Amino acid sequence: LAGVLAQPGGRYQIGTPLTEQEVQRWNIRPSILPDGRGLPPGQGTVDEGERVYNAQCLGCHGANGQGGVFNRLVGEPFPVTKDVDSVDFVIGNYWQYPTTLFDYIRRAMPLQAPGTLSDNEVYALVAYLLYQNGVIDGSEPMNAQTLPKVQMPARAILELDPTTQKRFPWLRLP
Amino acid sequence: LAGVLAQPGGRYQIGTPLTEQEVQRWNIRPSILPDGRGLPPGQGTVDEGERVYNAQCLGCHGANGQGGVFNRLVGEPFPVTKDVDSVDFVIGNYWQYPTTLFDYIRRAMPLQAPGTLSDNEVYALVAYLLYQNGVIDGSEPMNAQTLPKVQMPARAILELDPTTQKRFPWLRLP
Amino acid sequence: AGAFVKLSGGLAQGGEKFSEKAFEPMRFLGAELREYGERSEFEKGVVRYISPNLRTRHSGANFTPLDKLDGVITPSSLHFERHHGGVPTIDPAEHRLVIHGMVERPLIFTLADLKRLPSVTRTLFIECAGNGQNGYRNPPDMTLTATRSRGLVSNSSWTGVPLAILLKEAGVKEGARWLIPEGADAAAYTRSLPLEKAMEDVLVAYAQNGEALRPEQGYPLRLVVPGWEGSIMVKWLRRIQVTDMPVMAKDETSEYTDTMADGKVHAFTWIMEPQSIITYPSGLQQIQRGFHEIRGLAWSGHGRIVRVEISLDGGATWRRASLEPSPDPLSVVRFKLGWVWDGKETIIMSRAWDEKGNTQPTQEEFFARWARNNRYHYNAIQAWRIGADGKVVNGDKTLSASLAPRRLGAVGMGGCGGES
Amino acid sequence: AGAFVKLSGGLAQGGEKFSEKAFEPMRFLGAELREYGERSEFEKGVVRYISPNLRTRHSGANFTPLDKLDGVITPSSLHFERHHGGVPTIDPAEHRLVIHGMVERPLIFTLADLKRLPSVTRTLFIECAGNGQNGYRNPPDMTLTATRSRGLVSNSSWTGVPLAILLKEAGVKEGARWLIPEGADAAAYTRSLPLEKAMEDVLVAYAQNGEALRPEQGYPLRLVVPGWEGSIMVKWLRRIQVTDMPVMAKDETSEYTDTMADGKVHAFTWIMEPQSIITYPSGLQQIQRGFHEIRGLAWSGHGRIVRVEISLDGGATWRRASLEPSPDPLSVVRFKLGWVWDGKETIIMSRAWDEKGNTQPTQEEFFARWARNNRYHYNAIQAWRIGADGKVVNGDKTLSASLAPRRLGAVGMGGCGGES
Ligand code: HEC
Ligand code: HEC
Ligand SMILES: [Ca+2]
Ligand SMILES: [Ca+2]
Ligand SMILES: [Ca+2]
Ligand SMILES: [Ca+2]
Ligand SMILES: [Ca+2]
Ligand SMILES: [Ca+2]
Ligand SMILES: [Co+2]
Ligand SMILES: [Co+2]
Repeated sequence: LAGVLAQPGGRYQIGTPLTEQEVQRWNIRPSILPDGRGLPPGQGTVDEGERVYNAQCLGCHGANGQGGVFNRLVGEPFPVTKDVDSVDFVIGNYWQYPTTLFDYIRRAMPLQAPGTLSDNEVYALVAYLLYQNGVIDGSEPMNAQTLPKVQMPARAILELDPTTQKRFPWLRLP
Repeated sequence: LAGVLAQPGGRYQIGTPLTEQEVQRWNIRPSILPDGRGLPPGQGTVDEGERVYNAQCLGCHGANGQGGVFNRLVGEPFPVTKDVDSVDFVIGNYWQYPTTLFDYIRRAMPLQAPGTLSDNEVYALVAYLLYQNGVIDGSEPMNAQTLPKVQMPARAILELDPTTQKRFPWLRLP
Repeated sequence: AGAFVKLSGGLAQGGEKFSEKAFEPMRFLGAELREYGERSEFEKGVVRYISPNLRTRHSGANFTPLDKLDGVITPSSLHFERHHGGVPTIDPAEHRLVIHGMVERPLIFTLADLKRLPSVTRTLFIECAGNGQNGYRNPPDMTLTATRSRGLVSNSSWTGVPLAILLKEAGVKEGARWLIPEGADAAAYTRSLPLEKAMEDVLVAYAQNGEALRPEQGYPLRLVVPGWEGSIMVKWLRRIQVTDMPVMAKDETSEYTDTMADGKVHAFTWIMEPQSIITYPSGLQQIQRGFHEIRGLAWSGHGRIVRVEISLDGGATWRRASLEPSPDPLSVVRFKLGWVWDGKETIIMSRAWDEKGNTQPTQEEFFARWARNNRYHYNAIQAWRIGADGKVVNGDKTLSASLAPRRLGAVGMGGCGGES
Repeated sequence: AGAFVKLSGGLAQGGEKFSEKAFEPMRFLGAELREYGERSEFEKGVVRYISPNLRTRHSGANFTPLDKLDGVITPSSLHFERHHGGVPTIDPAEHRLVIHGMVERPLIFTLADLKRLPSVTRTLFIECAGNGQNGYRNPPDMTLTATRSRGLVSNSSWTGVPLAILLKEAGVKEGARWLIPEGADAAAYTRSLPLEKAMEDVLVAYAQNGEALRPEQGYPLRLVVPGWEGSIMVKWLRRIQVTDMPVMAKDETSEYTDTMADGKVHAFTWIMEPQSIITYPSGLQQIQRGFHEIRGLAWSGHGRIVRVEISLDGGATWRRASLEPSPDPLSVVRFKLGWVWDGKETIIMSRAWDEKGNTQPTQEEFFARWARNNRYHYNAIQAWRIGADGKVVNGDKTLSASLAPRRLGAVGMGGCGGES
């Protein structure tokens, strides 16, 4: 843009380099990719999840995730059809990637105190919510190995928007 | 603009006609043209003007119009040269049309109570200020006949902006 | 809602052509010079619409009052809002933007750093993917206004640094395809954005309509992604991770995905389809016989609006509206058509065409493709019915029960249409 | 004034690249949805400049803070003000516009009437004829900022009805040449405007940047006269008299007339000549070595700005800046030039060229034509000097005593330059 006047190296030399450690310090709520990259050490079970849920989530999302002041998190049926009201789009019938649950709960919940759950608590909540939705049988604890392998029923009906596909032919949904 | 859809008569038929009497009621501070059109009946003398000035104007414009909190109204020399500070541009050396004085004082002065002067008071103030500036000798009262005939010294140096003249070749200053 | 707004009323009460009150302002000195101006006290009713049905104002949306505005710039105080954890208060001296992940050198930028770099100013619409959600009600909502029909759109002049420049400074590594921008709000809102789009025209914006971004619009930094759904334009931008894979965040999977009539769910429906809305005369306004300029707004994420058509007979025939010159292909454009109302019941509609040949569907066409429980990207033609009494109401048809829902989407408790 | 503003500062105090404070906003819910937004508390210092020398704030001017804004739209709260009897408070329901004089039928319009008629939206600058008045100081004012140098200009998107339409409704009589518009303020401000210009492109505007006019800008109605001096664009418009003669009002005779070097006084200097001002880096800012985008604003009442040149060596050589696309030929345009500052003292300047071939004079060229006690239409090139310490100050030369004044114009007690 500034052609002739740019700095040595063809760059503007603006912005300060960070060490990998500084990046980690900045990245307080890391993103979890669908293949599990970003998942922390630790783990949690359905039972542990139930205790955390009842203490920290039930007030807003209702007993057993059936909905309260805010969204219900648990429900049937699958697949969603055009007759299912969108308030009944929940983890079991609509969420397509198990990693999204960990990513979202850790970054954004509980609403009024985000960032306060331990990694173990988040794993436990994910286990509990997947179990309540009938997605897992709860026999294994949730951790960086087990979580990405969970098959979400709603993945089967997810497709890329055709206009987007035309614009980005290389694009594939994970 | 709305071509085919315009109303009968080629107009939009929006806006309400006023009678000439209604126009007069609306026109509470009529404009005075340089040829005197718009001047009301009535008249005033230098002495009357001095009394009104001292009562209503002196506080802001100073004794004898020499300036105070606000603009001076009276002064020398004529013609203004590039060495005359613009704060010394006053009625005597800079105002080019006598009618402007009546128009402006009636519509805008005194600053905090515009529109409260009677027509006679405005004529008197105009007489007083022109006299103070050495433009008239004060022998005649100011009225709709005498005022437009006053020759302002600064009219001699007023010209039309050349760019404007090019844009509007028909334009002549009154 | 419910009260009709007399917009084209004529003279003062009691048949007088004017009243003594009109002279009042001339009698006294007015207000002094001020450092920062405010609008007239008589305009205080022009506000963003906040639905009384909201469960919280910490996560939700409000609507730009399209039916009370003119021209095409949205005053920043009236730009629609959408957020998931409230509007954070950010000290710009403490705020930073970090670019990391698949880059040669992770970089941290202060605001001052960003403002030294080459800048771009563009007039661009931002539209929530949930705009139009009130169109899902069947039978149609007879209290609908232009604001509630399409007010999740706003149009501003944005200034910022091209994201491409920052990525080049950091040096994107081979194999990188995606960016994951993150906000500094409570929800640490994230999305996925193809690197390719970022290299084309995405801005890291720090100014809106000449001044610093408004807090609701991401102060001090936000993404502006021209033509794409608003929810991807991450606000309070603090971090961009360069990756080889999208994150599939909550708000691009469980929200902002479209349910289709064939039972599928569409992800990444980024480009906003053509829209138009007649703002005058529109729902709950009241007009009189005689000349009116019909006015409205049109826009498309695919590119410039080249034609807007208006029907004055419920869609049987269409005529071309005139378009104000548009400052940018991806700006909202104002359309206009002169018209004399003869006092008979009339159904008016508009439809926009963009330079790629896209136009708006009818309701039936829309629901033939999208499921009736979809929440996003509704862009069907909106009709207004002018009654013989001059009152204007929603003119959309009631659809057959099998096609459209009785109560869905925004009207229920989910979604971002701003009414739940 | 006096303090230098560090605009290109790098990292946090104490050498840390970021502080824990940057994480604070993410820990708590932010502000709720609001009906009407406000700017960030951290932006409260961005205000119009009001000179401490003003004798009254009921008649005077303040300045748009050009050196703190981006893009080309002036936020309405920061549009420069100029009035002669304060800003009146007008109830729009009581306000009327009357057209009378040499017309077939005198007409009275309500606001609702005007809004039914065909509308036009244009992005146009408004500049006070007194803009630049601080350039009359000799030796140059070393505390000058871009704001105080050229901040009596603002740029908005105006919507209104073409005055030509109203005149045609009233039916102008043979022999009419002039219009005398009048304001509903205490001063009942009037001017003379040729009918010919009115028939071309003058607007009776009711909206500014999308919403109703701001009170300072004439709420609810003002004239917008594209490209002409701001003082002719009568605000709070209540009456237009059609005549065969100009009124020669106080503000087109005793004020807003130009004193020339040849001893003459020029009346009706309506068209604004080309202007440009570098806003970054500019007076009282503080920069660091390395890359900067030099930015500024340019405009001309004669038509589109086609070229802006920047000198980095005190006027010896000039290079072409790039121009942002402009929404309208008579809009302010943003210019930009990338530049690496090597830490040596540097004098930078800009000059604009319009489509008619007009450009800006040097100070010497200006004072060869205009008298040194003139108060209006100063558009000489403004220079900024960047010291080796990165501090930026007025770079104008001291002129010989015979050419330019020591203390004149706005600096004295008369005129509308906003400093007296
Ligand atoms: C104070 C209220 C509140 C509490 C407590 C709360 N949530 Fe939420 N939750 C919300 C709101 C509001 C949303 C919608 C957020 C948005 O998208 O704007 C939400 C959304 C969610 C969602 C996404 C639902 C969907 O399908 O869109 C999940 C999952 C969730 N919460 C899990 C939890 C968990 C787990 C906890 C406890 C650790 C929790 N929430 C505590 C209010 C709360
Ligand atoms: C409260 C203060 C105040 C009072 C009282 C006052 N004036 Fe003024 N006058 C002003 C101000 C301020 C201006 C400048 C107005 C402007 O153009 O903004 C002014 C301007 C003028 C001017 C124009 C001067 C020029 O050359 O620009 C004249 C003539 C004038 N006044 C006459 C009068 C007369 C006659 C009276 C009494 C009937 C009067 N004034 C009372 C404050 C006052
Ligand atoms: Ca599409
Ligand atoms: Ca000229
Ligand atoms: Ca949901
Ligand atoms: Ca939601
Ligand atoms: Ca004067
Ligand atoms: Ca003055
Ligand atoms: Co949305
Ligand atoms: Co001026």
